[in-house]
Amino acid sequence: MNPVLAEIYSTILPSAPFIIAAYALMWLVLLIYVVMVVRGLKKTEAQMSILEEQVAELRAQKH
Amino acid sequence: MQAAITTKKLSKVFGTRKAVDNISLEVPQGAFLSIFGPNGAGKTTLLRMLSTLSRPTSGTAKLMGIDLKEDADKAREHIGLISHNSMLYPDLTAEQNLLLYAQLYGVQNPHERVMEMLEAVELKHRRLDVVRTFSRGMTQRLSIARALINDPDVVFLDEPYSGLDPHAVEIFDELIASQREGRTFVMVSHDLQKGFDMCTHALVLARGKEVAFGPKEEFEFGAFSLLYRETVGMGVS
Amino acid sequence: MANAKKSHALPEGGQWPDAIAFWAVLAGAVLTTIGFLMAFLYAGPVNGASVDGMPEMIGGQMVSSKLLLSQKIFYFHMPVAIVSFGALAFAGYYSVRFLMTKNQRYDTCAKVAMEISLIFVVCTMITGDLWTRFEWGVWWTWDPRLTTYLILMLIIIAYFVLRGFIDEPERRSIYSAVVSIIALVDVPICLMITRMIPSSIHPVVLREGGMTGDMGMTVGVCMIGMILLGFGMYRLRFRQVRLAQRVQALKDELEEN
Amino acid sequence: MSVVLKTPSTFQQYKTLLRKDLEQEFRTKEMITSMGIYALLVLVVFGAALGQTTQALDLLQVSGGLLWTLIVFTSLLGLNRSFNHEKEQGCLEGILLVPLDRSVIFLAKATSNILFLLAVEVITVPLFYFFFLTAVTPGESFWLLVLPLLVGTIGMAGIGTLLSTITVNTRGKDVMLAVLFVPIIFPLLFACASATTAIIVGAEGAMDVFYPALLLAAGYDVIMLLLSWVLYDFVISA
Repeated sequence: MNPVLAEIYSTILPSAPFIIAAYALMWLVLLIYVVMVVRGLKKTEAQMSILEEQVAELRAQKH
Repeated sequence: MQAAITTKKLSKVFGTRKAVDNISLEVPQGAFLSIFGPNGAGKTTLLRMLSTLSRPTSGTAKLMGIDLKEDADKAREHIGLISHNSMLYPDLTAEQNLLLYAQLYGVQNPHERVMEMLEAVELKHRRLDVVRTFSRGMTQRLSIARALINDPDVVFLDEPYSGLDPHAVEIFDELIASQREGRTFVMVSHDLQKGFDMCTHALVLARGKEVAFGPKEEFEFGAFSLLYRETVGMGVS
Repeated sequence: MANAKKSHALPEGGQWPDAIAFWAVLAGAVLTTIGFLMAFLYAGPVNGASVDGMPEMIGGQMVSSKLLLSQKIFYFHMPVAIVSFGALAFAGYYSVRFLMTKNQRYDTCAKVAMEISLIFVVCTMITGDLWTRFEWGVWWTWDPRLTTYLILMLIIIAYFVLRGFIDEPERRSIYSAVVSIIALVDVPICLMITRMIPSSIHPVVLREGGMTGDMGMTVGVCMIGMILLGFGMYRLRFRQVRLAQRVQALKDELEEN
Repeated sequence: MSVVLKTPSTFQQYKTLLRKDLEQEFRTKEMITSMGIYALLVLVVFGAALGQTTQALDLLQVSGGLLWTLIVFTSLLGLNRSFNHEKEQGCLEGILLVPLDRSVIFLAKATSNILFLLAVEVITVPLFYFFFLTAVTPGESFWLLVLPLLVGTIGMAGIGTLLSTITVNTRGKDVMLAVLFVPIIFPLLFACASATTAIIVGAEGAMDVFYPALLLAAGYDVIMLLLSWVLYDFVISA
């Protein structure tokens, strides 16, 4: 690896951690957000089913 | 003779709560409408809509034949509002306050009109004093002068008696009586007896819905207060 | 879209867009990973500072300057930034619609669009800041682009703080609509002003020279991937919020009668 | 007894509302004294902060930024209090009951805020010069800094009026105003600070930084004031 070639590649190694950190962090942020939304969706759907039961009960009492 | 106020299916929704729900009524000119109902029945919301301070969610409302949704500004010339807060600048003198509103309404020869109103509410001798130094009764009287500065055809009263001692209430009633001819009044008050005595038409609201509406003759006071107890019961449950 | 014929329409989720929301997220994820791979394998490295000494023959090309890996962040940095601006524009559009029609549905759309914009601005800040750290050796410089994204992030945070401080739904949505419209006008001005005033202290390093074919392709793929991802997340979040509102409305209805 | 109403022109409404604000201020002098004293205190804090730097710190470079920090925080204080009188006795509703174009309220209130801020600046800027710039020799045409001051004040007080109308009836109102005000006003602040610093330092390239910055700041003012004018009706009657 003659010096010129070495210099050509000189910035690759030191910059690697930053590149990895950039992509990883960004991917993480997006993932966390999607997970939070999906979990919220599940919770609301659960509430919805409870409500539906309550409505069914009410309707049953009415007749 | 055109009705002072006509509303059709007037509603106001805050988020999912229907504060006022499909109110339709007609108030002839010169009438005195008292609105009764428990807290949260929508009395003040209805009053604020009729006095163009808040926009209705649905339905129509006409004041002196002017539609409040399309032409609110034109309707405002005919409106006066007296409420428990005086809408007067505490750091301006009585005269400056009235002059301010007179000029904003575009009253011709405003100084004359201001003097006339100050005389009517017997505050002419205090016209150069700052409103902050006025007593509650005097402030309320000045507030009447402010509300009548543009000679409105419809005057709204939003619990005007709160904080007034009996003597101030007496003077207040005299003033209202003296300014009565040719004007329509709409009052929201918790004082059942007083509201019933002064009114020519009564409206009872509960949870935004109209429970009873009609000229006073239709109600005998005893039956009326009974009806009111029921609505209060229904409203608060 | 929403049929308001019912006496009082319950807040309901979107119609056709929801069906494709899931696929959009999937497609977005797939495309961005392809873009990620292309960035490293397919697109050629960018030339950095020139090397003193004889040019070397690498992969059929005469190379005479340092090959930069850090430039690879650009492939995700630019799409993410564009999507964050796009989401802000959407929020502004829905806010205008809300002010015209006072329909709460548009207020929810604006809120969700702002959320998406915030998420993507955070991503932009991360990638941009790391690139600055390596490229100029400092964690933060008042470089026009970075400052603009910082201001965008601060305004969106202010938007949500404002929403938190008001309880009345009607007043809250009017005020947030106004703030979001102001943000939509303010941020481009911020970008323009910070860029056009020659800041004497620090020369603006503009390296994005021409893009070769393969680089353009990679950016394109990443771009489409990010847009799909953004849209999909928007619809997903929108459905979740609307469902929560619907549940709340049903609860109120049940309590009443 | 009957009264004839002639709807006054917008300019008359504007004059009446402005006179109301000025009359109130002459009587109480509340805004000017509180903002003036506050500005003085900020100067004292600057003095303490920079006291120990001896000559190492070149005050010339820093004073432009200091001056604008002073103006931002003083205007924040003034804007927070600008709607107190309206809210105190529900006077805002009294004004809303009058048949007038709501944006006139914005114009009148913005003008009064601008005038109060300018009045405070007339006192504090010379004081600032006295405290910080007498030790060093600023560029010869440094008096030109009056221009960015004027453009900046109009911008800040104008947009600030709209923002203070929003935050006046939210909880935690003064924090809320700062949180909204600083990011939105950043471009104007950046442009004015650069212009002021350039003119105070008076280096040879100062003019071709000063004029573009001033122009951009003026552009910002025009766009944002128009936007505030359009949006004000929604905000005030919310």
